[in-house]
Amino acid sequence: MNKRVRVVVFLKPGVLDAQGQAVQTGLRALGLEASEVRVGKAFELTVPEERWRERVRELCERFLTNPLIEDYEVYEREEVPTP
Amino acid sequence: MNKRVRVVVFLKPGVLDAQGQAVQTGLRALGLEASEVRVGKAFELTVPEERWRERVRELCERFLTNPLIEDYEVYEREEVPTP
Amino acid sequence: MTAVTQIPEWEAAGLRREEYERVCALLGRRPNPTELRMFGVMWSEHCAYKHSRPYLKRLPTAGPGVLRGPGENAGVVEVAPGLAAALKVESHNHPSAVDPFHGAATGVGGILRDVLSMGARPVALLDSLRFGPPEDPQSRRLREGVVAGISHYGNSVGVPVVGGEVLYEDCYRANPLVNVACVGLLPSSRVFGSAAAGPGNSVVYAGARTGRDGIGGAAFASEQLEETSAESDRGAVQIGDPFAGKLLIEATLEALQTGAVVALQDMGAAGITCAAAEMSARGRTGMVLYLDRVPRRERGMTPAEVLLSESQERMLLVVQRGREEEVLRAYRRWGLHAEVVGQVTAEPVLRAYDGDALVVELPPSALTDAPTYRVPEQEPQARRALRDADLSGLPKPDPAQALLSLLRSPSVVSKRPIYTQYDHMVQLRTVVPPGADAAVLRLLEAPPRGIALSVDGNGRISYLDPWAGGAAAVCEATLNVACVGARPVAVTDGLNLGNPERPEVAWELAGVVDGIADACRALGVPVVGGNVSLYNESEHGAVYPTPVVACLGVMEDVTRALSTGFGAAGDVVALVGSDRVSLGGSEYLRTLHGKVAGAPVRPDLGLHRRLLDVLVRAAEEGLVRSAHDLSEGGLAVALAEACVAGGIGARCTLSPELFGIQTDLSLFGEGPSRVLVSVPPERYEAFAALCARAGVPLRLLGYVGGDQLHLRLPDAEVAVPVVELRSAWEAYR
Amino acid sequence: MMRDPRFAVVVFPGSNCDRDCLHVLRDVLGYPAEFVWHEEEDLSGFDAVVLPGGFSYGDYLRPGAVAATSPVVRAVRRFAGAGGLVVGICNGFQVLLEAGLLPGALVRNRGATFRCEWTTLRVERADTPFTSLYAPGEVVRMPIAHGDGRYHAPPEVLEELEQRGQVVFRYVDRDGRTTPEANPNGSLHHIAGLANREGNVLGLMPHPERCSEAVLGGQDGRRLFESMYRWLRDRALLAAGRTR
Ligand SMILES: Nc1ncnc2c1ncn2[C@@H]1O[C@H](COP(=O)(O)OP(=O)(O)O)[C@@H](O)[C@H]1O
Ligand SMILES: [Mg+2]
Repeated sequence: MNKRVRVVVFLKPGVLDAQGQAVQTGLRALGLEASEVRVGKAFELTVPEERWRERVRELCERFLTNPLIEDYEVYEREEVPTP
Repeated sequence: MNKRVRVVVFLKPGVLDAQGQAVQTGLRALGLEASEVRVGKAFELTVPEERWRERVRELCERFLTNPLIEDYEVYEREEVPTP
Repeated sequence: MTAVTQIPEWEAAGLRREEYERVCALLGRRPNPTELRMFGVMWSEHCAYKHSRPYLKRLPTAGPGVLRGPGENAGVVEVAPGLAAALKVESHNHPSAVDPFHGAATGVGGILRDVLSMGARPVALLDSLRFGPPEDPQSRRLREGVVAGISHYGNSVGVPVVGGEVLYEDCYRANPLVNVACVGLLPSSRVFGSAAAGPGNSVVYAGARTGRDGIGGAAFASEQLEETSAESDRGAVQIGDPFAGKLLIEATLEALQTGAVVALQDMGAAGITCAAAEMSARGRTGMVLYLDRVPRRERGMTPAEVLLSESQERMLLVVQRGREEEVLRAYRRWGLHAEVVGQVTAEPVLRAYDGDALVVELPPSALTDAPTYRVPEQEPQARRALRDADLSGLPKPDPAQALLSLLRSPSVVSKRPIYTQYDHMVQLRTVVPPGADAAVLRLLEAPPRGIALSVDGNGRISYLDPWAGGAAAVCEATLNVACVGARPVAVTDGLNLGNPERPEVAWELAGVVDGIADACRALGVPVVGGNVSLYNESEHGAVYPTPVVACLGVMEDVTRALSTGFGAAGDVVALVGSDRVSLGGSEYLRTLHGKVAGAPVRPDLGLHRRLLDVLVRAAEEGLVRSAHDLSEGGLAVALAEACVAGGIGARCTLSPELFGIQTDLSLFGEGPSRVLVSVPPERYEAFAALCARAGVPLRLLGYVGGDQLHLRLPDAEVAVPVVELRSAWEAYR
Repeated sequence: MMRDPRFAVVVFPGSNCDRDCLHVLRDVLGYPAEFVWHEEEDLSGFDAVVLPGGFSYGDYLRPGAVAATSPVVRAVRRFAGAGGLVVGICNGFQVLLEAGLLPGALVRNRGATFRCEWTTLRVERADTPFTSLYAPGEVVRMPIAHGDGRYHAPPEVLEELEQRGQVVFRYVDRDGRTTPEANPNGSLHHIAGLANREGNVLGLMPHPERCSEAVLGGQDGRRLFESMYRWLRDRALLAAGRTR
């Protein structure tokens, strides 16, 4: 079996989130109410089920995120049969 | 009270996901095992709690996403006291 | 219960009944559903120019340096011995309305590949944009998305955006205009084309894989409306991949180096269908295509989907038989897909196989020779009334305040916040960056020679008087190029209008084309290519007819490029060119009186030609220090801009003998063929003599100096500090 | 006989300043210089490596992230470890950070948009192999063109950088002051360029190759390449002297 996971990445609190600010400004201009907007990235990917948590952690720390500036969270999606 | 929500956006299936392809290539180069990689966007924002689902839908459809090519999902984070 | 009415198959494919009958007659049979869909797209206005082709015949296309005129993917003109430039403009209006970011980005990708198809390396881009007023948040959002999309693609592929224009009117609210022009360079002796020649040669597919992009955007999607309604929405937006676009440029240029490529074309609108049909029709050959060899991104695509997909970043090439491997290797080295997908045939028939099944069998010319239509042209009564409107007796605002309002008006303000989002320096050619009348690029291949580029158009003038608008676009683009000291050598035009089936739009189309044609003929500048975008309408009506013209000029020595701003205190300030001005269609009338009315000045093309000559000579001989053409906002705005650009003031007098007593007209009136120059005093006599010999009027206005713009008028005096002018002009919204 | 120092200009598929760098090195300055393809693993025979600007592999994840995993960057790491000169310009700087050859990260510009314009910089260190032909504290003009050029590092890293004098270029105004307006992207400590501890690896966001010829509006970038050349020659001369 394989595992489908989702990873959500945001800048760490101390790093200026320029895109979040830009989106906030854009929303305001349209008269839409929202505050403390942050913009991040999301990934969905399939990994072998065996030791999947560990595998995903490695993916995230070696490649998908830059641990110096980003935090991430991992969500399970579902199990998928290996083709 | 205000509501903190997270929105995760991915391209609809079939729409060219250049980022997903690039990430997949990068993972391969590192010898990391992952397949069917998709890259999307994530937002976190605070909206007034009243009718918050509706508000977030409007934000998403008018600004945060292009419904023609993107699908989104909304997650509740928590309630935050209005300052 | 009402009966469900069946949509006829031709209508579902986007054809009229007569067109369907014509297809049947051409084939001697009914087309099968796949073939019908191919006709539906190939005979669309976008691909077939059904309403515009008859008019476009009027444009002068030949000239001394022209190596390729219209008809190929881009025009080609010689710019130095042995060196040629390919140029072309393309619109991406509807895609940008649906998704401003991706719509504009794919517009950039498409025009780059048109230029690449000639064998040229793209070296510059220009963008001509129209939006609703920036006070409207939706319009501003469209603008931001479009600019971000152009920036995303252009910056990433490494082709500098060196110029453009942005203008705002209500009519563009729901239907923005996004025209992008591209210039590429290539050896004159190695101009490629798209004619599929040499039966037995291979047809090679190269680039990104094929997905369902762009399918269903056109009317034919209704064939399977039930299952595919979500799909058809998706088809309206295509997503570009600038990285793949960059690879495609490099790999294609490398493939062309092998000498094994016979012809090439990008797969844009109507995808493989259009490329295969046009290439074989041009070569008077046929092609056989094996669709299962086409690299795909999605499973389960039907032959029709493969044939009609508008996936981006793909090229079709004809390669000498036996040398395929050399070409495939170039693409694969750059990480792209490349496959032999068919052969050129002597028999002029386009055949496509899906496995063993023959799914398409059509003469290519049937696909490319769509019928053309002439709609009776009719000027609307209301338009004439608008043009004849009496503009005397308007209230006269304080001239200093009026000037500041004009500088702040979105169409006049500095576009720096836009062009700094574009990499305009990459490739190390940009000698005069955006911000001047035209950009200047050096030709590293032929120093110290350079080319100058500008794109211009004025929808308001075209709305009031289509002929004047077409001619004015040519005049402004050529004049901008001459203002930096370059000789205009070719233009490419983009025509953006409403629904051509309406007599009023037909009248506009005829007028703007005639205006462009007459101006180009009179100036001796050929039109080497162009683009037509029709049906720019929303429920709020049509856009103003908006011809835009991109002009390419050549200068002998880039170090002699003139600046826009005043340079040195004590220099003489003068106005050279036409004296004729009008408030008709002016920015002043729009901004201060909320009106679009009156009769714009029709250019005196003979005078314009002499003026271009004077400017080029003056630059070559080093007679003038700066030159800036008068456009939106007239003389007052041009003076203010020259002060701001130079960071220095000026003192001028508009004498009643020369300028009359109607100060709103003399300050803010607009008209073609007018240039503000500053001239070192010791050269003024020589410059005046040059103008006199050429029969070009020259009016002395005053002197450069001080820290304010000081204007003495018959009935008033205006004095505005340059810092105040600057802060108004930088009030970008 | 001593040979001229040789420059390698790395070509990632999405590099777009590679040709510009080669033009300056070879056509303007007359140095031996060659392209090196991103799949190359061997940099022997070269004395200096230039990682040029552009979008190395599309940069869809984070600028430079994919490039940092490429064969040529593995080679660059070895090359730098052996004391070779490496300069990363714009995207090249991003690659060096992602590859861990320099500390910190480059994030989205303050303002969130791409910016292409001239900036003024102060040369903080004129005693590096890349800057010996500048005067210490000299204010120079160089263009930038990037969307992700805001330098970020945790406070302790910043402090260490400052203490060790690793900041080589800082965004300043014409008078050499670090005003907020003079900082085009919001970089912490106004950092525009940075060296490693050993001083043989430099990353900078501004483009020296875009200001190496007067006709392009300025020549302040030229001395960066000339400094490298001179430093390499001097080193070679010394080595030759020693072996004689
Ligand atoms: N969308 C744009 N993209 C790039 N450059 C632009 C854009 N709009 C305006 N510019 C630049 O700003 C300057 C002023 O433009 P504009 O006011 O249209 O000049 P003009 O009236 O002389 O044609 C020109 O150098 C032009 O190239
Ligand atoms: Mg101008």
